[in-house]
Amino acid sequence: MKLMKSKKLIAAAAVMMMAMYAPGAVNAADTIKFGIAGPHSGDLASYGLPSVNAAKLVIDKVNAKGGINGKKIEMLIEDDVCKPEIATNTATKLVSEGVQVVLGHICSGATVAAMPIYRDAKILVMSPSATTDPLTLSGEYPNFFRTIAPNAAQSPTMADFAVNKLGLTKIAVIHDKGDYGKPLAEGAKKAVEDGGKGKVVLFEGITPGAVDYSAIVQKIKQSGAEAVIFGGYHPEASKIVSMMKKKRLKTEFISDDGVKDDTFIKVAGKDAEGVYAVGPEDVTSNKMSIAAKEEHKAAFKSDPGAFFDGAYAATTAMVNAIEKAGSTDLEALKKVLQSEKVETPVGNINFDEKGDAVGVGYSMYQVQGGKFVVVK
Amino acid sequence: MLRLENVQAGYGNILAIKDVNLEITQGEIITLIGANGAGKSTTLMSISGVVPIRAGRISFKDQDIHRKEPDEIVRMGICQVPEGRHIFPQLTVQENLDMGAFLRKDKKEIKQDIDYVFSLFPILAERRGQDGGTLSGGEQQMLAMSRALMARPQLLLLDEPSMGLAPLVIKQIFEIIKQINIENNTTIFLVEQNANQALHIADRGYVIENGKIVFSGTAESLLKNTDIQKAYLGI
Amino acid sequence: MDYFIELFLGGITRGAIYALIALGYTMVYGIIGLINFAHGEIYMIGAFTSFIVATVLSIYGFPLLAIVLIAGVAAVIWSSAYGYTVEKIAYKPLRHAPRLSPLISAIGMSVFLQNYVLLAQTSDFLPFPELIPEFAFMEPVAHIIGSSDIIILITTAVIMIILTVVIKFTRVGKAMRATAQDRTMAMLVGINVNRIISATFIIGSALAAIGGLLIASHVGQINFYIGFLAGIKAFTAAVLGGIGSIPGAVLGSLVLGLTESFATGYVSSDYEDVFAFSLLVLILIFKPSGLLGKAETKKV
Amino acid sequence: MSVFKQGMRGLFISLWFMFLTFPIMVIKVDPIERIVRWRWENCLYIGVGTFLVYFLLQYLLHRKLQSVESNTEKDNEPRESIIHRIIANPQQRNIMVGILLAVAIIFPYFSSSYQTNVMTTALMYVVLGLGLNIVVGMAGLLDLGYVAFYAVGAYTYALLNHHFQLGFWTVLPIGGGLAAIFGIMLGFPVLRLRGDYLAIVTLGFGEIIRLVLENWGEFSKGPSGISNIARPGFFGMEFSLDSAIIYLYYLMILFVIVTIFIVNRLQDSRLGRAWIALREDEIACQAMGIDKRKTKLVAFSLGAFWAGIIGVVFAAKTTFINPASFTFLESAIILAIVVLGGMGSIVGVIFGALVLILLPEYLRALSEYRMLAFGAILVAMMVFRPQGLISNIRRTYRFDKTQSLNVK
Repeated sequence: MKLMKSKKLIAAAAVMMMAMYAPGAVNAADTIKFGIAGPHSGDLASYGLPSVNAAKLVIDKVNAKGGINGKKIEMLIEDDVCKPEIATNTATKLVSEGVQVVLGHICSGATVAAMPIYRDAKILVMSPSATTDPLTLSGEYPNFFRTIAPNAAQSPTMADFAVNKLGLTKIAVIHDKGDYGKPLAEGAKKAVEDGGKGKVVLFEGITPGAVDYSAIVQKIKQSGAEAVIFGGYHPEASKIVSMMKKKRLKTEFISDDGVKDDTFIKVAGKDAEGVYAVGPEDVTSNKMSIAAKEEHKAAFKSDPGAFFDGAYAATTAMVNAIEKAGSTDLEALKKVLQSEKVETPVGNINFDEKGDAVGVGYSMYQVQGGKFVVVK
Repeated sequence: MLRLENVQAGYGNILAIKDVNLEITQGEIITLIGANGAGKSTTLMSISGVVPIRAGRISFKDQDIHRKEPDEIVRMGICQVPEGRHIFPQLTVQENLDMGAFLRKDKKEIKQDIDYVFSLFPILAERRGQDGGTLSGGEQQMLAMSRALMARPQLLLLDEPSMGLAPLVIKQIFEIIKQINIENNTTIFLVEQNANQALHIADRGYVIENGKIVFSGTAESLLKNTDIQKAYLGI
Repeated sequence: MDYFIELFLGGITRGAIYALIALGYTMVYGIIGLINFAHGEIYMIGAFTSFIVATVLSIYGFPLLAIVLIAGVAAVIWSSAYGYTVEKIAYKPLRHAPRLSPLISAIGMSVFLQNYVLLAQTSDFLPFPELIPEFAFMEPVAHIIGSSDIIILITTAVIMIILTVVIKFTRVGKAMRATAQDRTMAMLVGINVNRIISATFIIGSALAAIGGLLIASHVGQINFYIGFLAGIKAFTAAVLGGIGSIPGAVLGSLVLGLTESFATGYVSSDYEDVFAFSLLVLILIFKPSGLLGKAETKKV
Repeated sequence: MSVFKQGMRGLFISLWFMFLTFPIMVIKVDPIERIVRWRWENCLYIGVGTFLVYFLLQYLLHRKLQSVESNTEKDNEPRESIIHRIIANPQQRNIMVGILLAVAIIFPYFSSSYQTNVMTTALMYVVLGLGLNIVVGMAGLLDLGYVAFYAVGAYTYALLNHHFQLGFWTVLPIGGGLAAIFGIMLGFPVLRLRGDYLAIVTLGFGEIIRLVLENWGEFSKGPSGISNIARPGFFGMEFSLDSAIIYLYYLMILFVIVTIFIVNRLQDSRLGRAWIALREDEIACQAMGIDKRKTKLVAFSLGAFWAGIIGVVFAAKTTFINPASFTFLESAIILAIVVLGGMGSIVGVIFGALVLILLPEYLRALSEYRMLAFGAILVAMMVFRPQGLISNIRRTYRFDKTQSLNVK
């Protein structure tokens, strides 16, 4: 009985203490804390590490010039392994360390999980890669911006291209069951059906990492599809494309910006020829993009990876906004981001009300001679 | 031939044998008798090198063997038929016998030895293609002994050969033990709960209690000892 | 009918791939009763070694046949070396430990090896050189069955036969079976049990290495993570067939491969794995020791 | 062994590891640019590193052997660890528990909300570990798909909250109950399977649940997951982020205490004894009249119940869930907690959870090396302490003469 009583007391004390608790004031440091979050280890690290490099390049340049308004930028780099439950820890850690703006996260799922934490702390977040629609379109996250267009713009591009440009009517839509690929595929399916001209003859998910995809390729063949629209990342895409070539299928292959990655061509080799992929608008002629690529080569002795341009652009935009606003207050930053254009590797951009970059869209590419070439 | 000096061994935190001293000379049959859990099987397993000893020394033909691996000990000529027979259940009788001769390479002599054990236990010849697991208890005991003989041991360790067998079979097994001892001049170390029967074929005997040797002497003297009669012979 | 045959052949090929990995699981399980979760990683290391060796050789301009042979031998040597070392480090000290300890050790080893390859090499997918060429004479049937499928089927079949002969008739094979059935007794007849366990790991790893080379060449790409899913599937196949039984592992793999292929072809690939695991549950409910597993006779 | 001999052995082992790691550590190829990089320096590092590690291990082994020898000389009683001694003594135990509780209660005031958040996660795994411990540690049923029940709990809350705006406290028992029902549903057909077959079937079941959640989009929103799940409230009170983190922390402390209390009682109950007996010898158990099936089922569903409860907490804590959080690796980690801590031991499970969950978080400083270290530590822990950090102590009843006399 005595034990019970003391336990109750402890519980009561706990609740009381909790009610008294008030978060301590974040001490105003003499640096600007710039968070970078994304997968830096694990199987998706290759999507996250290029952003870290991009941010380093931009921020080192700013710091070399003496920082912003006399304040140096300090980078806080945190790994979320692309997992939602870890991303919340990452976000909490960044927030409790007093981060003022965040570049990231990379994966949509992790970003969605982390956003409420940043939203409640009123911290500006800008992602170079999270494309899931609700992040901007739902209006739930006023502090979220991105330098990549949402899926809502991507799926119709794929569907429209297959049906109207190529004039194909029987479409097989395949996805990787992931939080990135499946919504894209669903969007494409809807777009094909709504268009009225085309017909979805097959809609299925495949298991990423499975030892081979011969069965699904046979099924695509059986369905009589003239084009495959694939929502997912490049490893699966290259496996399917290779298998299709092996089985002598002549079906067109159209995919998303997860496939529009040079690694895809490297891995799929000659099987990649003729594959279509949607990607962020062509920036190869953009002077800043070329310069950024050169900087990367000089600093890291390798070619930049996925989402490098977007991350470079996001960092540039955020740094510019902090400078113009003269503070890291969310409302002030938003105002600058929405009103002033800034020159970045993805174009001369500003952001709309919802947080999407204006002037960033998608174009269709095709692999020709080992390179992605814009399809006019 | 085999000498154990102040041997200690056990499992985990339990010391199963605390202080065992015994000696066997060439050509003898000696028996170790004792109650359940007195440390009889542990003694044999220590000799075979399966249970490492904690203290003391074991020597065979004046060579220390207590740090050797089990297969080296078998190679030196010590072979054990463990308690519960341990037949390989999914190997045939023939294959079980082949395993007994695992370390030997002389194919011709192996063939002879197989014929020899079949002459000792004709029933095994009938069952040679059958899986070991399908044999009856008595047949398994015969197979286990035959398998040990296939290694041509100089010292044969037998752990409770009479366990779970019908009296008639026990009698037969003990006769054959004696026969092996005489025909091949194989030294035999017999561990038994069935003290009466064991002492009748043995030359000498040891009594183990709680991991310590408490009596030793010739089989006759042990049979006459009143304490032992009370405790182990049920007289 | 064509469609059926295509799916059937695809399923058999997939089954053959599983079988090469499943055999390692089943042999190790048979001999020390351990689910060796790191086995998938051994397969991955085999694939990586053959990738590295083959790429180096092709850069130095070796002919294809030489590349295949040297890469294959290198994969076998290094995978076996890893298998051997993993056993010595992570499992041997645990022979007498509680049953779950080696399992956790195996999971730890699996995580370690994955990250080791990730850090020493790369997290990216890498294009695997095409070691199995497209045979000209296969062209008429190429839409149904490819050259690499044929090579996989033939290699697997040959390996099965060799393995069966080795296990059934050789000294090592017999010693393996004896050790699997009764380790103490195996010691008492003079088998060096540690050496036999090492041999089992080496043989299992060598098979996984060959699997790694064939599959990587068939699929055309590798990364450090390929071992995990393949490992789980192969393990499922081994249990399906009755873990510890070598013909069981092969049968289980074929059944699993066919189930997945037909499930994708006639139902939906969305639920491919659901079918695979449901089949496993169903079979085990009716045959609790797997298809060819021997029911354990427990003596009281 | 002489120093020279040891040196030679160390050298040999170093050479072996240099050979072993040669292709992966030394050669790096770029198949596109067709460049080979030979990183010979790595070979050297491996060689020197192995040599040093070898001598360190030899030294530790030597020390261990010495202590064992001196120990056996003194007495044959197994040495009790400090923790065991504390647990055995009720007075010391109460003091210890008191200190721990006090530390736990003031913890959030001395640490950032990130630390509190991580600690909450660790506490969740304590409860998960204790739940799985009922199944694996006490009843001896190897369950590799425990995460399935965790997923059931999480999705129960997420869906009910999303569709019907049901609150955390309402769903908590529903989530637990539903998970328990799933446990029974799975347990019914499979419990007659032997150890490892049971393991793979539970693994398969875990995967099936995850795949269904992934594919049945109409029901679960598929891989996109469910976001904006409400955090737990307190009589209708809403919290800011910081207070919510602290509130959840205290909630978990409370859950841990309740769970420990119940599990402790279970251990000593008829049921608990039946489980342990079942784990040791099934046939003997049946002969003693224990209903094997029912007893196992109860263990399974009780374990599942706890996973379901924590699933609800998980959904409330992250406010976003998707099927990617419920992979096999998660089950493996929970199992590792149970085994690492010491099977069947409550204190052990708590330690195991704290070590395994806090370790990767604090290893963040090592960033990309942390998972490598995690794997290595798992292996090392098992090799050096296979019985777990804190092995289960059997309750012993000592006959104390003076005490029994006093009673009279």
